[in-house]
Parts: sequence; C-alpha cells; structure tokens
Amino acid sequence: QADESVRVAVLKFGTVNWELDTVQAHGLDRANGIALEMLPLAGKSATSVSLQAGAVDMMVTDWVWVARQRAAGMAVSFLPYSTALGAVMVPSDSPVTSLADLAGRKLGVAGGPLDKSWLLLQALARRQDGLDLATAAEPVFGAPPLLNEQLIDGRLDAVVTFWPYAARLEARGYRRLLGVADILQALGFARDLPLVGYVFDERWAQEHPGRIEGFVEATAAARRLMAGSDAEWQRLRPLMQAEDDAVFRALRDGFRAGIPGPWGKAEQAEAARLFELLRRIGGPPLVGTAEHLPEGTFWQGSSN
Amino acid sequence: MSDLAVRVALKRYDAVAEAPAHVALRDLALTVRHGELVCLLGPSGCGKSTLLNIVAGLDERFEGSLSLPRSADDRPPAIGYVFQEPRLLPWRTVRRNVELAMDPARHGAGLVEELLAAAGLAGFAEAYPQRLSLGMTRRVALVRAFAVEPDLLLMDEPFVSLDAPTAQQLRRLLLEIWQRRPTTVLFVTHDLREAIQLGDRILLFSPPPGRVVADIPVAIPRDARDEAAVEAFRRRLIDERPGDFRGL
Amino acid sequence: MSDLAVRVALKRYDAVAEAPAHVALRDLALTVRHGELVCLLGPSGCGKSTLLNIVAGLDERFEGSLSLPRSADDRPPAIGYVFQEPRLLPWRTVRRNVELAMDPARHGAGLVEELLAAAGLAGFAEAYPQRLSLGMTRRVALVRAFAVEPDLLLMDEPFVSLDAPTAQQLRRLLLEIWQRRPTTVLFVTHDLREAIQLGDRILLFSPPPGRVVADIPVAIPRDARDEAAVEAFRRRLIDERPGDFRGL
Amino acid sequence: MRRRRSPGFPWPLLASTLLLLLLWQLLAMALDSRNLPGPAAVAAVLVAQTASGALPYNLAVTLARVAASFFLALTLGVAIGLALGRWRDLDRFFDPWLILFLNVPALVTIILCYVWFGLGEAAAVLAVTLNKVPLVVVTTREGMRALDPGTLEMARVFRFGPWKTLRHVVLPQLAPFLMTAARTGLSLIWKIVLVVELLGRSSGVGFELNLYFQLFDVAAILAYTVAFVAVVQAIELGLLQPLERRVNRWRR
Amino acid sequence: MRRRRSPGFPWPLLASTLLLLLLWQLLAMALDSRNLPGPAAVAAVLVAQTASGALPYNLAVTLARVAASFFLALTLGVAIGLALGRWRDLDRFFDPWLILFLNVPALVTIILCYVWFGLGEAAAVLAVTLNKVPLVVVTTREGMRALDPGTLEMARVFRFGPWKTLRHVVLPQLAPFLMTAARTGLSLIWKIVLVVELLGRSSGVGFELNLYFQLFDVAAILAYTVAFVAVVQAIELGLLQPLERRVNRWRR
Ligand SMILES: Nc1ncnc2c1ncn2[C@@H]1O[C@H](COP(=O)(O)OP(=O)(O)OP(=O)(O)O)[C@@H](O)[C@H]1O
Ligand SMILES: Nc1ncnc2c1ncn2[C@@H]1O[C@H](COP(=O)(O)OP(=O)(O)OP(=O)(O)O)[C@@H](O)[C@H]1O
Ligand SMILES: [Mg+2]
Ligand SMILES: [Mg+2]
Repeated sequence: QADESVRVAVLKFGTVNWELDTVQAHGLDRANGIALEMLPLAGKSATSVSLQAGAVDMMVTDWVWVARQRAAGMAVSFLPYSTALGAVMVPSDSPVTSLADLAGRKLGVAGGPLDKSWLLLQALARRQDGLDLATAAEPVFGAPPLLNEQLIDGRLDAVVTFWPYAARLEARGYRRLLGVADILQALGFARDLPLVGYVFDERWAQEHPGRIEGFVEATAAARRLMAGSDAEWQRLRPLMQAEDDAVFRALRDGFRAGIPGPWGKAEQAEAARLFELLRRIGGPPLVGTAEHLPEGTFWQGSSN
Repeated sequence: MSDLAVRVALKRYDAVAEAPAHVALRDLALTVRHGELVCLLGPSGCGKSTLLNIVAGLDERFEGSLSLPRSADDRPPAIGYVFQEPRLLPWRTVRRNVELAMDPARHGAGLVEELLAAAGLAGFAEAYPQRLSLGMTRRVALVRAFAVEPDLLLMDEPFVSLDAPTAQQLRRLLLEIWQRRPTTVLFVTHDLREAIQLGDRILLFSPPPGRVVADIPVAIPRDARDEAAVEAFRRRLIDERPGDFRGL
Repeated sequence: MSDLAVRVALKRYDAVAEAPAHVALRDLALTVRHGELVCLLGPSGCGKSTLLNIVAGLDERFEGSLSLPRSADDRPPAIGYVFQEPRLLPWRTVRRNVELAMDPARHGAGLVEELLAAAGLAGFAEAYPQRLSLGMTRRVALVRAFAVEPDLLLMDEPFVSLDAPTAQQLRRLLLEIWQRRPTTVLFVTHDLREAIQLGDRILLFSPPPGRVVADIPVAIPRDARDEAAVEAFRRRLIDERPGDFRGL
Repeated sequence: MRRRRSPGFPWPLLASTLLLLLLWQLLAMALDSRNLPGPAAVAAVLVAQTASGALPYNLAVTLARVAASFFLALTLGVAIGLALGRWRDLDRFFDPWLILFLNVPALVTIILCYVWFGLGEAAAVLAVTLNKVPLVVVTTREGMRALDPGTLEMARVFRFGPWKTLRHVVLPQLAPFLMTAARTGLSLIWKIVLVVELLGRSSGVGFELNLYFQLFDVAAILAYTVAFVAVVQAIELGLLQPLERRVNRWRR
Repeated sequence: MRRRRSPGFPWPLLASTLLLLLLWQLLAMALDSRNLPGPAAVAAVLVAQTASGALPYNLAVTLARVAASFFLALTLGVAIGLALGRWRDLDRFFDPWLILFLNVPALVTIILCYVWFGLGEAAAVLAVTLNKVPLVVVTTREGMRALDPGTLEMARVFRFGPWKTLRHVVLPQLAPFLMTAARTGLSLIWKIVLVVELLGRSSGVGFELNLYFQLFDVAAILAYTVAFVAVVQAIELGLLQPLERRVNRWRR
C-alpha cells in the first residue's frame, strides 16, 4: 500500500482541497490504484515548505516557479490543475472603466510585485496605453484578505487579486474590470492557458509512474464530476466556507470555468512564449537564472 | 518652632510566613524641645530604629500620633537622617550623593566641600561609594544629613565604624552645627559615654516592646564635658540606677 | 596547624572613571600564631577590611604573599568571616543563613539553636533578615561565623550596633569558642578597650596606605581583665605612646 | 512600590475584566464594523467552536507545543545565560553569536528547521525554542551582571561551592529576571508558535487563525485569542502569582 | 561575575565571527543543499543586492520603522511599567489588560491596525509598537518590584520629589531591566516589523524576505538577515556597550 500513496499539500479551505476531497469521497483514488493523502495547511508558503521538507509529494503552484527552481537545480515538474486566474476588481460605482483609468489610483496587488497577474497587467497597460502602471498607479502590496477589506472600506480604488477573492467580491456586487484571462487574450495568448498545477519532484514521478498516472486519472474523474453535478457541490459546501449563496455560486462557477482543457504540445509552446514575456517584465527576480522555459518544466509522462 | 512630640500606643510588625507578629513599641511617649539634643539608648532590637522611622514619616502604620517641629513659616521641617546603614546611592559619586539631598536654592555651593573636608573625605568627592571603606561611607551619610541644614536631625548610631579620633572630631562637628543653627536632634547610640558627652537628656529604652524607662538630664555644662567628667557621670549613673545601667 | 603569615608589598585599587588610583596597603607584614587572637586598630579607611579580604582569599590582586594556617590533614582551613556589613542572604531565614554556611557532615544539628540562643535570637530562627534590626542581623552574621567552627576567624568590627551588655555577652561567647577549639583570630575594632579585653596582641595600623606601626602584647592574664584592669592598661598605653594612641 | 497580594477573591480582576468588556462593547457599537465584532459575537463563536470540539482541540495542541518550547527554552536559555554571565571571556566570544541568533528572523529558523528535520512536531518545537532561547539568555545574563558581589564573596569564604551558590545566592537574585523571562516568554512563544503552525502544521491555533484570516472572520480570530488569553490568565493566577508571592516572601 | 570591557580592538568579536563563518561553511559543505547556501553564495547575493541599491533601500526603510517603533515602545512601555510598579492598585487593576495585550497574536494587532488606519506607515509602526509595549511594561514592572526600599526611603526623607527620585534612585536600579528591554526589544521589533511588512507594506526587508520566501531563495533571505545582524552588531558595539559601561561605572 505504501508504494501507492500520493501525498498532497492543500490549503484547508482551498480549491485543491475541493478537488481532492471529491477524489477521496468517491474512492476515485483506490479506483485508480493510488492512495491519496492530504496534508491540510494554512498558507501557500506552508505548502512549499512541506514539499521542500519532503512531507508531501505534491503541492500546487504555477509553472513559472517550477521554471525558476529547475534553473536553480531543483528537478520539479508540473501538471496543469486550473486555468482560473485572478481579476482586477473595482467597486460597482467606480469611475474606473478601463485600464488607463487606473492611472493615479490606489491599486491593491495581492501576492507582491512578482505576482503573475500583476506582471501581465503591467504588460498590457504598457502595450495598450503606453502606461507604466508600477509608477502611474499607486500599487499597494498586501495579503489578499486585507486588500479585500481595504477595497470594501474605500481605502483602495481597485485590487488585482486571486480568483477566489475576486469571486467573493463579485458576489458582493463588485465589478470585474478585467479578468486575467482577458489580459492574456489581449496580449495574444490563449484565454485558457493553465498557469497553476500540481508540482512534484521529477525523480519521484519517474520512480513511481503508476502513481502519477493514477493521480491524473483520479483528478480528471473528480473534475468531470464537479463540472456536471450540483449535488457534488452541496457536499463540498462546508469545505468552501462560503458566507452566503452568492459567494457559493461564484466560487463554484469560478472553479468550473477554470477546469483545464487539453494540454498538448501546442499549449505548452504557448506557455513557453508566455514565459518569455514574463521573463522580460519580471526579470531575474522572477525567473532567477532561467534563460527560457527549462526543458522538463512540464511533465511529459514517465517515459522522458 | 514647636516641639517634636511622638506618642506610639502600639507599633506592631505583622506576621509574615512562618515569622510571628512582633510588637516593636508600646505606650511610648516622647517630647523633644525645639533645639534639644536627646540621646536614645536601649538594647539591640528594642525599637529605636523603628521609632526614628516613625518620626521621619517613613512609617505611618502605627497607632498613635506624631507632631513635628514646624518653623515660623509653617513649612514642614527639613529632616536630616543618618540611617543605621549609610544608604548612599552607589551609582552616584560622593559629591552627587550629598548634593542630591540639598536644595540648591537654599544651600551655597561651598558647603559640600567644606563638610567633606571636615569629615576627612577631601580627596574622595568624585569616588563612587562602593570604592570607599564602610567608615567612609558612614561619614558621607553624615555629611549628607548635615548638608541639608536640617531642622530635625535623626541619627541612628552615626559614629560606629569610625576610629576614636575621627569619631571625636565628627562629634565636635555635630555640636558645632547644632549650636550654629537651632536643630532638634534625636541621637541613637549604644555608647553611654557618647550619650553623656552629647546629650541634653538621655532616654533609656526597655527591652522589646520598647518604652522609655528612664529620662535623665545630663547635668554637666557643655564646656565641662571632658573625659573625666563624662566618666564620673557614667559611674554615678551605674551606681545610682544599677537596674537600668549595669553593663553600659 | 601552621601560622598565618601575610605580606603585602603593595595593594592598589586602580583608578576608575574620575576617581584616582588608591594605594590601600604598602609594606605590610603580619604573622599570627596558631590559636592566637590578634586585634587590629587603625583609622577609618586605612585598609583593615582590605587586609581581611586578602587573608580570606577574596582578593588576589595584590603584590605579596599569603600563607594560611593548615591543619594536620592539610585541608584548607575553615574560615569564619564576620564581614563589616552582615552580608546575610535576605531571601533565606536566619536559620538557613547559618545552616547554609555549615558543613552538615561536620556539625551537629543542635549547634545552630544553641548559638542563636546565646546571641539572644532564640525566637527569630524563622525570620527573614529584612525583618530584623541591624544589631540582630549582625548577631546572625556572628552566629554564622561561629557555627562553621572555623580554624581561622576574621572579624571586622563584629560588635558595633550592639548595646553594651549584649556586646559583652558576645565577647564572652567569642572567648569561650576560641578557647574550646584552637582558633586563629584576626579581630578588627575601633575600640581600644575592646582590643585590650580580647587580644593577645594589638596591632596598630598607620593612616593610609596601611602598615603596622605598633605591635603590643596585652600583658594582662586573661582572667584578670576586668574593667579596671583594661582601663588601666589603656591609660598606660596612651601615656606611654601618645603619638600612636592619643584619642583612642 | 512593592506588591504583596493576598490570595482572596480576585475582585480587581473581575472589575477590570468587566470594564474591558464594556469598553470593547462600546467601541464595537461605535464602529459598527464587521472588523470589530463585539464581545457577544465573539462569545457566540467561542461557544460554537467549543461545542464542536475544534477550539479545545486546537488550543490543547498549541498549548502542548507552547509548554514544550517554554520549558526547553527556559532551561537552555538560563543555563547559557548563567554561563555567559559567569565567565566573561565566554561572553565576549559568544556575544556576536547571540546577537546573530537574536536577530535571525523567525521565518528563517522555521523554514530551516522544517526543511532539515521534516514537517514534524519536533521541528516545530525546535524552531520555537531556537527563537526564544536567545531572549532568555540576554535576560539572564543581564541579571548576572547585576549580581551583588558582597553575597558572592560571602559564599566563597564560607565555601558554598558552585551548586549551593547557584541555588541560594545566584538564583534568588535572578528571580525578577527569570520572572520577566517567564512572563514575556509565555506570550512570545505563543506568538512564535502561531507562525510555526501557520508554516507547517495542520492543527493548532495558529493554523486556525490563518484560515480565519483568509476568510477575514475577525470574530473567530478574536475567539481564539480570548481563549488563549484566558488560559494565560489562569496560569498567571494559579501558578506565576503564587510562585512570585513565595519567591518574594522575604521582602520587607 | 562582572564584565567591564576595555574599548580597544574587538579581537573576540573578530575571532568569534570567523569561527561562525567557518562553521557555517562546513555545515553548508556537509549538507550540500540549496536550503543552506554557504557564506560565499550569500556574500555574492549581498554584494549584488547592495550594488543594485535594493538592499540598502529596503534595509533603510525597515530600520526607520524599527527605530520609530523602538522609541515609541520603550518610552510608552517604561512609563506604564513605572506607573504599574509604583501604584499597586493600578497594577492589580490593569494586570489582566496587560496579559491580554501581551498575548494578542501579532496577526490580530496587525490586521486591526491596517483595517482601521489603512495600509499606511502609521498603522505599521503602531502595530509593532502595540506588540512590543506590553513586553517592556512587564520588564519594567518586574524591575520596579525589585527596587531597594532603603534608597527609596532615603529619597523620601530627603525630599527628592518624584522627578529626582525617578532619575537618581529608580532608573539606575532599573538599568539592567531597561538594558534587557532594549536588547531584546531591538530584535523583537525587527521580527515583528518583518511580519507587518509581509502583510501590508510594499517595501522593507520583510516585504523582500517574503518575496524570496515565495521563490524559496534561501541565499537572498540569509543575505538580508546578515545585513540586519551587522547593523545590530554595530549598534551593540557603538551604542549599547559604551552606554552599559557608562551606566555600570559605579560597580566595584
Ligand atoms: N573596591 C575598591 N576600589 C577602590 N578603592 C577601594 C575599594 N575598596 C576600598 N578602597 C579604598 O581603600 C581604602 C581602604 O579601605 P578599607 O575598606 O580597607 O578601609 P578600612 O580600614 O576597613 O576602613 P573602615 O574602618 O572605615 O572600615 C579606602 O581609602 C578605600 O577608599
Ligand atoms: N520590617 C520589619 N518587619 C518585621 N519586624 C521588624 C521589621 N523591622 C524591625 N522589626 C522588628 O522590630 C524590632 C525592633 O527593630 P528596630 O530595628 O527598631 O530595633 P533597634 O532598636 O533599632 O535595634 P538595633 O540597635 O539592633 O538597631 C526587632 O525585633 C525587629 O525584629
Ligand atoms: Mg536599629
Ligand atoms: Mg573596613
């Protein structure tokens, strides 16, 4: 049994937990020859600590991080998990209607100056309006829950935040100025390029090909269930900590919209192109020593 | 200036942990006239320091009453207290220890130097107390009490730990200061000779709980109190009141 | 047991901050025979406590040599030191303060009680030092020094702050203990009468830097040292050596 | 300037707590914001979380970690502090190390401990201990520097030996410093434990607090805070204050 | 048991630092892990970050916050501690409040400050100050409880008045406690500033540390740590130790 186990770090109320809970609840792991174990943690940083510490086999993060670590010599690899991306949110009565209107405004940015959504937003503003948002607007970096509160209290004019936080704001009547998917599209990329995914040690995956495959199958089955069944979501509701029905629906729909499509050579080439863009804006602080998307960033199956 | 009057019906230290309560003073009454120098004698532990603390206003937890000498302008009297232990501030120099007690408005600058020199401490004004001998720290404490030009001077065995000539010189200094300004003095000592030499009156305390058991005026003129006269007076006291003074 | 021999070529306290360096002892040599009781007299600040600290082994920063009395089995001598200040542990009761200094293997249990009673502290064994009068804490310090049954007893003005009868009783206790076991005693006092009453020899120190300027055997048999004899000896000393003893 | 409490019923505690609750209630009413729920709202959460067993469980888990780290940190810290205070050369040499360890961000120790020793209980307790030890060392050492040389000399003359000297001469003088270390230690360790739990444990108050932070559920956050404060208050009344009274018995 | 340093060249500091570097190097070589880069790697980052201006800028920003909070916390904390130590009834009454504030998680104060006062500099400094003040209060109060009644009585008899008594009688006795508060305070405030910066500031070492933590760049994290430790070491050598020598001049 031990060699079937797949241990994953999850945020206790995070979206990954919903997916994996569905896997467990329906015995999809057993059905696919693995034993799924979840380590619930309280913050994103904790998940990366747990992977480094060898306490789990997998965590969820974006492939830019994977690229950076690979370039730094840590052989990790990536499997897509979601295409759901953040959004720029403003109050419903906000005079801000376009990117250019953000100039001179207080803009909350979740995740810090290297956040992918923020980088892409800057790229678009530069390309569309010739605007350097980092200086034209007044970015305020902070923890996402704090930024939400600040926006509600009227201390911020807009926030760039992760999708669950955007969904909560939307449920409260805030307006989505621009989704990050829209930004991708405007920059000439596919809307539904997955950015976040399951990340794991390449060697571990090579040594246990059965587990990876079983994991992929199990999670795919879970997603199919979640895409189709509302009843499934009622079951998950306690895990979602939705304050009310509106938030619940926004979270559910957000998740469904983020279920990734096919992940073939074409999508991966697209990702490589996006990496070049991010490297140009983010520079070494973001990508470290990686010159281009390192070989093996995306998991190709145990054969490679 | 009025007199000093203290009446202690009961002064009791409460029991703490295993130690029982202790009655330190009972039915004690005492009046000291303005400008009088009164010596207190009594066995160790009979409550002399307790009484001085009460008079100094440090201990208000007693049954009885206290009235201090008040000056014409009715301000509270300046008190000089030579504690039984020197109680200097170890983190201040000798000079600062004395100056801090003084009221800069009232006292001239030269006074400290003068008093330190009179106490044989001329070279030690800038020294910290822990670098002095015990006798020297006692002298600093004396200087401090003198320097405030007190209306009421409380002295708890001020001249122990001093060699006889130094002690004698300081006794002279005390008398000089006392005669220069009218100062009410309460002087605790274990040395009957010293009490006779200095006092207008000698009060003898009982073993604990302390009470005044004898009140003896020293009937020798001040300018006639040489060693022989003191010794003679002492002999007479011991012979006349063997119950009170034997062994003193 | 061998003799106590100490030779201090130079004991200097270094300058610190504004205070200049100070030579406390210079060219001092001293031998005390095994079982001898020697009294030290000298002006305040002349270095008596400094010397006692050197003998006690507390101060090794001096130029000179020290050899302590050693017992037959060559263990270092048990030292009893009555410091000039009581130096009790305020957070321990009177009894514990005494017991802690004792070696439980060597000393019987009843000794503490016995000594406390002899010092007039019978009811105070469980009291904490801060609830005693100063004279009482001094007596506790005495009891502590006696209780270790010392081979070498250092006493720095042990009987000040005590009334005359109590002091006299403790002097008797000292002599009794000293006679029961042969103990080498160095006894600092400012009281010439006390020195004559107790000492085999009297050493007189010079003003600082301290040196021995006189070494006088007390030529009165111990059982003849009543008040009159002591007084007579004192008179003679003062008359014969006015330079050294005037005023003492 | 000295406090000697008689054990009786703690009236001031009651009055003070009531006033605090009142002020809180008034403030909550005045602000009327979901960012400061009033005592009633917090109490409701407290009751609910207690009934569900979540609060007692997480509190117990955290307290166990706090207790383990507290005893480790105090023992180690006092031992090192005594040594540094006793031997001046040792102190001079290790002073820079102490400053280093004092100023290593909690984040760094925690990550390194987790990465090296795995995401286990031992690593968590070790990380907290490493964060607190230097503070205890500094406090103890400062106390050692303020020791009264007179009593130490007495102990030397009367041949107390190291153990008796430590127990009867040194430690009683260090008592106020050790009390400081204990009082501030408890609160600090608790604060660090929260971070430690946030970064790598799946239970405990820190873990819960952060979840509620993500949901911005201030009432729940305050409920956990109140529960922990109540525990510390109980320790204070039941342990520290009686101990302090005992230790200070000798003061006049 | 007392230390009195002569100012001269700090040889022990040099030796001790070298030994520390050596040990670090050996450990890094032995582990050969990305999680513990050796001194050389960290030095490289240090140089690069200094050259780019990022490190001096962020360090300066953080130090400004640390300094502001430090002085606020020490002033306020000592004042409150003095009052609580002086008036026993006040102390009894506010003791539960103190315990509350002592044990409010940093997260809670930080969130509340940010929520109420906005994500600004004032809120950040206030949050840190609120976290540190109770610790200073406890330390000061413990010192007040250990005051020698003898010197206080002396001050009363000789009519020192409150100000003179404070300055010449009380504060010198509190010195070791204040030193503790200062030494531990600096390190603690720095640690809390990191959390504050992490949660809601856009500059400073804490902000940077968190970025590097997200990227798991331990070398950069250590580089910032080393830089801050160097600053504290300088404060220690240039300010605290001379001050301590001055304050302890009187000890024999
Ligand atoms: N720690 C010290 N540092 C500097 N000087 C000191 C120190 N201890 C004592 N002295 C100086 O050494 C001299 C002798 O001091 P000591 O205590 O030995 O005198 P003493 O003879 O015992 O006097 P007393 O009879 O007053 O107790 C004094 O002048 C004193 O100032
Ligand atoms: N703070 C205190 N708590 C309890 N008992 C005390 C306290 N202070 C003094 N006493 C007791 O009161 C009695 C009188 O003490 P006091 O210090 O007044 O004596 P004294 O006459 O000055 O003696 P001495 O001549 O030895 O100095 C003693 O028995 C002592 O034990
Ligand atoms: Mg007395
Ligand atoms: Mg002396």
